[in-house]
Amino acid sequence: MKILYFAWMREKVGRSEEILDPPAGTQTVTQLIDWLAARSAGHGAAFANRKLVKVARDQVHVDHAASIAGAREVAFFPPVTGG
Amino acid sequence: MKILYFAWMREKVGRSEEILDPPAGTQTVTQLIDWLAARSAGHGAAFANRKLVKVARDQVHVDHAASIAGAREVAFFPPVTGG
Amino acid sequence: MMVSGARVQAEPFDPSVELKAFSARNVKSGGIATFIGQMRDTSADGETINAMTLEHYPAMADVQLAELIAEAKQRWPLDDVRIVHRVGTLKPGDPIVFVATASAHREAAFHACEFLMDWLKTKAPIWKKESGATGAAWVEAKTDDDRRAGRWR
Amino acid sequence: MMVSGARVQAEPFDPSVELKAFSARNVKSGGIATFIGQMRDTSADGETINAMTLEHYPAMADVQLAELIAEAKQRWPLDDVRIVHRVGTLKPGDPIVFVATASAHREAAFHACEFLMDWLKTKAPIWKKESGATGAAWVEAKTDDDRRAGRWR
Repeated sequence: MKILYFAWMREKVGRSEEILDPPAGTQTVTQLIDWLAARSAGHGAAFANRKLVKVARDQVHVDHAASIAGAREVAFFPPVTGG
Repeated sequence: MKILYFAWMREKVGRSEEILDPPAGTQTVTQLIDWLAARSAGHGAAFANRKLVKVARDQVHVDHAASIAGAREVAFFPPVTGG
Repeated sequence: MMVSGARVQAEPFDPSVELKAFSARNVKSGGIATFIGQMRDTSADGETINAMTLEHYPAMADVQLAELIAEAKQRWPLDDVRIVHRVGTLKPGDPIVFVATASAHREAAFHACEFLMDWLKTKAPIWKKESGATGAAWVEAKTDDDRRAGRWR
Repeated sequence: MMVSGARVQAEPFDPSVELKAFSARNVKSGGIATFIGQMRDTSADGETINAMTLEHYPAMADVQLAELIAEAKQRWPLDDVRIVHRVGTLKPGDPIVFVATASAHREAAFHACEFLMDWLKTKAPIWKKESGATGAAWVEAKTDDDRRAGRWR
């Protein structure tokens, strides 16, 4: 599964993407975040305030309760500020 | 007093402006129209449907009941269609 | 003639040139809204139109446009306003009117631009005559334009 | 990349060139509304900003912008829509975004343009980082933008 990070989440994690294989039983976005947050201090900092973490599953906005079963790409980012 | 006509009112009257001296007692726009409408068949045609006649006294919109006392310029025209 | 940001002219104009000048004058504004009205090749009745002639009342147009811009600046926090309006004879596709507003706030820029267009349609002393295969006819005022302008009262 | 009228690009662009191309493609439309967002030289906190860097999520931006344009075309009778959005490093005064809508109806052109801007601000996966004398900071999302976007639901 490809994991992407943008803006200050990218900076805190220290990379823009990584290919990972979450453990069996990782079924929701929340469970994926639990697992990712424990990977490094940077990951922990990026996910420290989960209210600020927006998620896209295969380029579509989803909430933290959404399933990640079958997802090819999950992206994490702060609220958008374009336009 | 300068009288101006625009759009189809100009075409019906047959001129874009005329300098006229309305008779004493011509105090309102309505009275001015009464007098103008009798000047020629063209004037009569231009003022035939008075509901369509808009008026500006010295470049400011006024209604038919407005006074023309002291006016330098009175313009008659149909509803505007610019923009 | 130019009166405080408004210009009525018989010469053709290019909205992209107007926009370039307007943004160059307002580089510090966060947002610029513009509207361009173009001559359509069909009348409200669906007839094909070959040409349009716009007539205006110059002295009154200058007064009205200056007042209109002053009112927009009073209602919204605008950095700048520009109105260019064609008169004379136009062909289909020609720009008729260009309105631009600059503001730190995009909502102000949008709403002021829409307000200016609504009032140009209902207050500016300008009249359109369309020429088609069956002759020429003065365009009739739309009651829908009055309704739109009424929103701002 | 261009996806059905939308382009996100690292290269600078000139809104007046975009407008010229857009009106040339839409000479039969009665009205064109545009909005240009320009980089401001002060932050929301009033600090002087020297540069801004915009980052985006390309694959998702393409999907979102195509959906956004499709939704606008469904809501309003539009002849055409164009969105150009800068990414990369900008300096104050640089155009950030250009949105243009063409329609026979000026109300549709205006409202669709405003709708597109509101949704770009709240949905497009693009992030701004401002650099000033005291360092660089990611711009925080404005709740007011959410309120505006909420009007269209």
